[in-house]
Amino acid sequence: MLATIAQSLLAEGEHVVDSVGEGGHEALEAASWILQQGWLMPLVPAVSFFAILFFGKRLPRQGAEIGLAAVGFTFLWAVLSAFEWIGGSAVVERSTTWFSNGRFDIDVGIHVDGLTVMMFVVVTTVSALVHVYSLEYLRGDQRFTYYYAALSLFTASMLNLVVADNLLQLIVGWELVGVCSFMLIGHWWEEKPNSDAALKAFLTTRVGDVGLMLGAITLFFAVGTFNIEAINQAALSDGIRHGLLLTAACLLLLGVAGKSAQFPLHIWLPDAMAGPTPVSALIHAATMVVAGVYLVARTYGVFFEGFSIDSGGINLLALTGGVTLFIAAALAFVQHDIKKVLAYSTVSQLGYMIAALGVGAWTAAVFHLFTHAFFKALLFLGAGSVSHAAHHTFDMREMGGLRKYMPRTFWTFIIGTVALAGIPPLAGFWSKDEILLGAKEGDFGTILILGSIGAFMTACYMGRTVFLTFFGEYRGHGTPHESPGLITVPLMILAVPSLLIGLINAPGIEKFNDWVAFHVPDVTFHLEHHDFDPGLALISTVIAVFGFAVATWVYYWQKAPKGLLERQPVRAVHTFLEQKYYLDHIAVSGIAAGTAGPIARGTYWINQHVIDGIVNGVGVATNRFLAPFTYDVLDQELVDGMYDDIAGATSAVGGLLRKAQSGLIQRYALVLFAAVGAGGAALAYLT
Amino acid sequence: MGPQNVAFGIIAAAMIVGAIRVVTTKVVVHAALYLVVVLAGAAGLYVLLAAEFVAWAQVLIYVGAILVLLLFGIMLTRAPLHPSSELDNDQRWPALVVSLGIAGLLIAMLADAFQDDKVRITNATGTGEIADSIFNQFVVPFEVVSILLLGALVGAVVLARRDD
Amino acid sequence: MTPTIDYHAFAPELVLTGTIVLVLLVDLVLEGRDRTLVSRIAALGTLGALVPVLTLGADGADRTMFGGAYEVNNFSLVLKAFFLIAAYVTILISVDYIREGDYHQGEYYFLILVAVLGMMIMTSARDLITIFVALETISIPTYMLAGWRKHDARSNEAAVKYYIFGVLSSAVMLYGMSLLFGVAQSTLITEVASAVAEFDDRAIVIVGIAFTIVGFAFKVSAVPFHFWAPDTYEGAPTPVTAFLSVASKAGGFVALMIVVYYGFFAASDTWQPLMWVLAALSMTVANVIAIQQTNVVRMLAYSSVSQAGFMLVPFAVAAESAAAAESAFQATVVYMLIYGAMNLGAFGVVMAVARRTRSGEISTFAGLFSYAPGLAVLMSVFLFSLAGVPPLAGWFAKFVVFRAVLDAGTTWAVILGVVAAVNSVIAFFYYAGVARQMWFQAPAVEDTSPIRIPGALAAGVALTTAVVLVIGVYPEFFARLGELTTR
Amino acid sequence: MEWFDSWGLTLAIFLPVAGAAAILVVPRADEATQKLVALLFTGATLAVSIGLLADFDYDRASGLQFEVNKSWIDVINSRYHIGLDGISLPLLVLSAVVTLLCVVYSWDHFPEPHNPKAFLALMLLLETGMIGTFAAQDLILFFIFFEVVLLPMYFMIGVWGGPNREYAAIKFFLFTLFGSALMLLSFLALYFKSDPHTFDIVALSQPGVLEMSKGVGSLIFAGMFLGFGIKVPMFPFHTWLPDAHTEAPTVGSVILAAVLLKLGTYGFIRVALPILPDAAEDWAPVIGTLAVIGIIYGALACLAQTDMKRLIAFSSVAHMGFVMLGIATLTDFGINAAVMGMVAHGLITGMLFFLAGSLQERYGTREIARLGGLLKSAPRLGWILGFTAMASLGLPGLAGFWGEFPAILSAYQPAAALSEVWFRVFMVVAAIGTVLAAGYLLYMYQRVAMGAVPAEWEDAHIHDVHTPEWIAWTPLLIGILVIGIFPALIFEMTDPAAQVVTKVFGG
Amino acid sequence: MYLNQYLFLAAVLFCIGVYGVLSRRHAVLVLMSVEIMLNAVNINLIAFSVHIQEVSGQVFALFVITVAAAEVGVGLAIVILIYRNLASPYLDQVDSLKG
Repeated sequence: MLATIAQSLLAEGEHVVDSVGEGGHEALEAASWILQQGWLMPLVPAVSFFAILFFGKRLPRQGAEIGLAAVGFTFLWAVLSAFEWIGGSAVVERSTTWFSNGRFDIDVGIHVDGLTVMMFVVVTTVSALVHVYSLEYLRGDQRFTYYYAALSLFTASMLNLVVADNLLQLIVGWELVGVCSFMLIGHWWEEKPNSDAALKAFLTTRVGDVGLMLGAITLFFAVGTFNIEAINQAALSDGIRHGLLLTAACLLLLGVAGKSAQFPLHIWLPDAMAGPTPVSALIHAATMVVAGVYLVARTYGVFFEGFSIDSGGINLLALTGGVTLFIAAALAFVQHDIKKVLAYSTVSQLGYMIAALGVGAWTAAVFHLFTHAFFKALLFLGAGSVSHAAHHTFDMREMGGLRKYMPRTFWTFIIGTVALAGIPPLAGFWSKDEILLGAKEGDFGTILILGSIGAFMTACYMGRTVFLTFFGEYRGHGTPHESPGLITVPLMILAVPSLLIGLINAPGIEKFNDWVAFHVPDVTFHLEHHDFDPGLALISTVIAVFGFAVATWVYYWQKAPKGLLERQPVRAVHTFLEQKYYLDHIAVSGIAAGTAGPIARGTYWINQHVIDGIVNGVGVATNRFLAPFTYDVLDQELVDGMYDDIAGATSAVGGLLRKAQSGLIQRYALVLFAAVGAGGAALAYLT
Repeated sequence: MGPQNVAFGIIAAAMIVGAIRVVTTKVVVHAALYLVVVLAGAAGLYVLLAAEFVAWAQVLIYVGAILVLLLFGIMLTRAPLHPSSELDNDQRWPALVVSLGIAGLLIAMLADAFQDDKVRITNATGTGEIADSIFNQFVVPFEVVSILLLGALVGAVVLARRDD
Repeated sequence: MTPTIDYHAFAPELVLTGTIVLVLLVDLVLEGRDRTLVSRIAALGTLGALVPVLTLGADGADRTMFGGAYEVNNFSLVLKAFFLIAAYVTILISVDYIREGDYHQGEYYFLILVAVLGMMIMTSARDLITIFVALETISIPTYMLAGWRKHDARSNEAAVKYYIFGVLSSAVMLYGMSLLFGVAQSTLITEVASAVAEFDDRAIVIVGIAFTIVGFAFKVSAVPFHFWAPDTYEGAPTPVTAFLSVASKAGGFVALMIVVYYGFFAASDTWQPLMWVLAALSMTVANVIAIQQTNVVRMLAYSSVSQAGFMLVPFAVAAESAAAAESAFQATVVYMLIYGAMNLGAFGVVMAVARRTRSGEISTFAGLFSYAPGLAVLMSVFLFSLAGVPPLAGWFAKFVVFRAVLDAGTTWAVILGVVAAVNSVIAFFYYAGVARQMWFQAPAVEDTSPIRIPGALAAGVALTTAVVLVIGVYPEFFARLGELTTR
Repeated sequence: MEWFDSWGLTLAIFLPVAGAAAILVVPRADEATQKLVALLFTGATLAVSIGLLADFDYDRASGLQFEVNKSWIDVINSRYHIGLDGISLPLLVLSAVVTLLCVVYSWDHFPEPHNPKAFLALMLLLETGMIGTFAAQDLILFFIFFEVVLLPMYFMIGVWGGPNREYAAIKFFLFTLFGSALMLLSFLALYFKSDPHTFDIVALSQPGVLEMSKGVGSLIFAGMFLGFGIKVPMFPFHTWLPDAHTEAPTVGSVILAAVLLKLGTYGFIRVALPILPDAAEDWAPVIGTLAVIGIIYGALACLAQTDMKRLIAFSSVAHMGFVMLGIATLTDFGINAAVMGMVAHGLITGMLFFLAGSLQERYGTREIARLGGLLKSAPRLGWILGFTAMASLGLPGLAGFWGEFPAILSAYQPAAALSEVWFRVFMVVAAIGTVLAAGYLLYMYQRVAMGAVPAEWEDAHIHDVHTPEWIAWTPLLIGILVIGIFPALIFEMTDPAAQVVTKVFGG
Repeated sequence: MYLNQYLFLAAVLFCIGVYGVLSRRHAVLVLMSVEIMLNAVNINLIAFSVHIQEVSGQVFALFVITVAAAEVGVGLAIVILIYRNLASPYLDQVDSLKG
């Protein structure tokens, strides 16, 4: 399929984005019919969701067929859209009034341009493969039907998110994917950790959503509409005060950090691995978590102007990305759970994307998003395959040597690893290289350095993962076996783009730039595109290879008992020192292991205890202290108590006054005459 | 100081002493006798004021009827004929304070209002005049009072008689 | 000068007097036999007296007699009708109680009718002597009625307390009236009115007014002249209590309205603060004590003190403007009409329930809803109406009071309004206390078969229920009557 | 349909009370007939309401339709003036729907001590009060209907409620009564300050009818603020609500949450703002402050709850905070959000109380700590609870979002006379409240629905959703979803009317 | 003669009556005290009546006397009832109703 796209692109030559019509509707002539029906993309899986929910259980495959059909349709439509787009369709802007509220008409609509089409392809491809993969992976699951329903709902929501032409509609999709994530992370909710993880994911992202909501509101009032294109136009043509723009950008960034697991809101993503693995591949690697990146890319005008990206140096966006990519990479080192390695890796890669956007490398970020989706999905599904084989464990200490038992999984996993590590000519290389290039050209030294270190670490921890999983002796129970076709075929399909897709932006071809570009009509704004820099490419390749080599030395050649190195890097150094033959390499690896280990550990400790601790602490404090305080002390004692006290006091006064009703007639008379005398005197002589 | 004033002084003194004895005596029957002094004194005052009809009415109704009733009451409740210290309750002092207070209020107010106004007694109020007034202007209350008296009579009989 | 007597104007009183005599005679004739006939005659008499009231109302002209000492106008007609109907309902709810207790039926109705005659006269009295006589005609028969259960020490106690308090109050009132007579040089209310406006020395006018008002404050049981009311209400026979709390109290209010609006109006600096204090004290003190009560009649007694406070509120704000005076006047009238219906109804139900429980304790109402749902609903209707919860008539009573308050619109008026508002909430607490027993608790009596209610009692309760419900939804009728009284 | 135009609304108001009367005639033992009569009359009322909905001219949603203006209490110039505009119509339909569903839900599980006759009669009486309040265009009429709901609810809580029902019932009543007493004083003050004296809401809303100083206006507003604020309930007058909800029988809670609380907020929109715009501007910051305090406070209190119903009750405090925030902005946007919030809260919280009631019925407890594994024992019930919880936490695509988000949105730019800074602070606080909302709802959901089935219930048979429940719940669930997807269904009605309300604030 | 001679006397008598009412336990003594108060009122009425030459004051006094007679009759009947049931004429023993 991608090959066909490649063919068409070679035939078409240069692609030019048509200018966008003003109101959307007028522009329809130039836009392709297929693209104009972009609204079908979220709608079909949405219908499928309800169909599965209500009729799924009665069908022979318990509703999976409906999901497959729907996602198959969207996939085909995405491919057709890609053809049409590459074939030169204009941007599609269609909208209709959703509702009128106050002075404003709130629209619902679609905006289909290169970015949208790219997201279509990413989402539907991964989703389709996950649908297929899950047939086997979740076979016999007690909530099989609900699982497929949730997948459909997720696909619908995600496609709605990417097709939305306005922020409000985007928020709808954004929240819905969050719910799907919640449902799917907690799919096996019988275990409390799973539901805890689901809650954590939802609540953490929800914290970010506050930012998104407030940011959207700020932009809404600044521009008078939720329409993203209008917002970009206003942002780029000085239509919004810079202060306001900065505020909005920071607020949106909060949302982005929540969804795309950026430091310090990244903590939910590793826990989210509690969900079924295909879900992790789809939601927590390829699609949902990139929603934040997508949002930044989509509303880039706001961020570009808000953070003054063109002025270089450093900015909050780039810094967030840089810090995240580094920290997450370090964290990936010390995981035993293969999915957690991949999860941290995802966080790290998302950091790359955000950093790329922060340095103005829009295309690089989007391109990385694109390539990453394929190879990371591949890796997750591979991990799932491994676990499927190795008695449902994800602990790498119980794996090893699987290369022999499951070759197809092994080879596809290797492709994913290499692609992630950024070794040419696989997909990851091209996109990561562009990011580093962008950082260099944009004069963001910090990001360049962090990115390079990250590249080293990426290669290194992925090497570790591969060696621990596939090499050495099998350390688990039973006899592993290769997964069936429903699992391996999707792996193999994903391996293809992981291998090749990067080439579409390779020097000499460079089509991705044309297909997917940040373009705002009626605004003179141009993001510089940097030409391929062979020197930088070479350096980054070397770094990656070096990282891989270190991993090889540490994890492949060493004969230390399993897991020892993880616990005692110093003894590992000692072990290696005995191997004089590899002295120099060992020295290097020792330093690497010796520094990376403590650093990683330290970071992890900080992560678990400080950041996670703060987040959990806020939760716990709210739950254990603030909430009971509010309820027990403020509400029950103070507020409610006050009312009860008033009632009590009234009653007590009544009791006292009641004593005056003594039953003694002459006491009554005394009061009568006293009142007469006092009253008469008061009236006569005081008034 | 005319004879009228002398008469007033004597009557007033008798009345006040009588009234004080009524409210302080330790023998119930004595109280009734002192009350006669007060009531008769009042009749005397009416005569002084040339309101003869009222004076007669006072003597007839009060001394003749009400006092008799009260004496019946004393007898029927078997009031002791010897001094008893149980006739007063425990709120004499507050009662004194309240009554003195009211007295002070009233006297201050009256002194203010009428200062040295004199009573001009031109001629005795004739019975006819009173009858005219009653049967012209006050015929309604008169009729009603008659029914009221009937009611009081019937009711008092029902209450006071033994049913068994 | 021979007085010309307008017999049409006196027709209601004449019919009533005739009935009084007839009752006495029939009672004598029926010696030793069943005397329920007497109650029929008394009831018919009150209805018969209503006829000339209606014809007079249709005629519409004000009739003033005896040099202004006696006046038949819309105000007096509306209230005459009210007293007659209240008496009728009282007789209805009395019939079986009095018969079953063998409480000297003939004399009982006779005294009730005499008291009603006093009330009728009161509505037309425009002269201190007539007012005094009318007031005593209301009081003296009721002193005796309070003690009508002769062998019950509590009933005796009720009578003696009521009596002594009544006599003392009338003594104070008389002293005040004597001063006013000295100032006005006449017993006519109109003369008093001009005198209090013009007389130079204020102190005597003030004391005269204050002392006079005390007499009526006793009658309406306003705090601090209310002490007799709870004890008397609790001890007296229940139908008498109903009569005292409605008709007799209304008689006091009528007198108060006459002296205040026709007589003392110009001296508002005297009576307005007095009324303010009386109103505020009555509402508040009675309410907070009522919360503590365990006996339903006693609770209703305090409630009626508190209700009297509400009726006094309009007085306290009446003199701010002509419009406010009109609102205030109407408010008291309308409140009285509605209060009469709901209070009589409440006592009617209490009596019906007591036929089973033989007790006035609130706790004996427990679970009433489960075995006598009709009575429970009716009792709730009356109680919540007393609390002023729409759409039961009580809301409109409260409403007109608030209207008077805001029509005056002064700060003091608004403060009193807020006091009244707060009190209406407190009041709910004890009304709901009874409702709580009836609805939320398990039955306290062992016999939970449905309660059979005698026809007359049922008729009385039905009549009052109808008023409470209809006026609650369509208050226009009473509002119009109220409006009529100021024309 | 000329006949329907003039009689339809009156019919909707009084059909239920006629039904109540009809039930009273039915012998006590004949429960089937009683239920049938109740169903018939609530059904007829709903049919009339839907007729109103269909006959409503949406192009003139800003003005009153189905208007009736007949003489009532002439002496005080109060008239039987009823009518519907875009703000009252959805609330009226909501009331009719919820009551019918409550009748259906009660079909074969009346709470102890049973007695369907009284229960249904009270429910119908409630309906008249609710519908009447939404239709009334005269202050006195409004007051009457506003109060009519008190007694039935008092008895519902007191007779059919939980162990602490007496306290809860009287507390509910005293609070509301206190508020409404002061409210009545305010209404009267308006009457006397207007020229000519009138209680007509429409007339009073015209500029120049009321002549008074700012201070007096503010004082009058204060009275109404108490009356409506207690009903809403706003912090710090909310303490009656958790008790009332906790003790009330299920349908009592449902009606209380779904409709009764709206009477207060509706009062603000219908009465307080249009009649006293100047005072509203003075009070708006206070209302806004209390609203956001309510949002946070309610949410925190929720987190501390161990009782499911109490939790939902406190969530009402938080949710009504959003509604009040919308109102406090004095903008058309805010009013729209408020009405939407009312409808959404009515559907969602009503649904939550249904669920809590059903759980209690099945488990005999509402202790969250004792529950668990609902998704396992009764999966459909569990999913419905999840759906409703999601709706309640303001998930886009479901009704709750459209009450919450626009309310936050509207606080960004309040009416011209209000402080932007303050309201932006409110906005941020309210937005934080949405996180807390997600927190307590999901925390509750996790403990109730997820996890393994506790040992206590392992052998217990937990019946999944049964037929009356399906019938009663489906319309609510569909409503939540449909309004979530097509918010225009509500906004279309409310928007023109909201613009009328806020015109004076320069909206 | 000064008008105030009479009025002062009446005031003093009235207050003596008040004192008696408040301090005497015996019911009949209380009734007597009340009579003193009523007499004080009557003195007022007559004095004013003569002073301003308006006969209605005297009529008023006559009514007061008549009504007082009725009151005393009723009062004694009640006192006898009390005495019959409680065997005591003392008012402070009549206190079973209170609170």
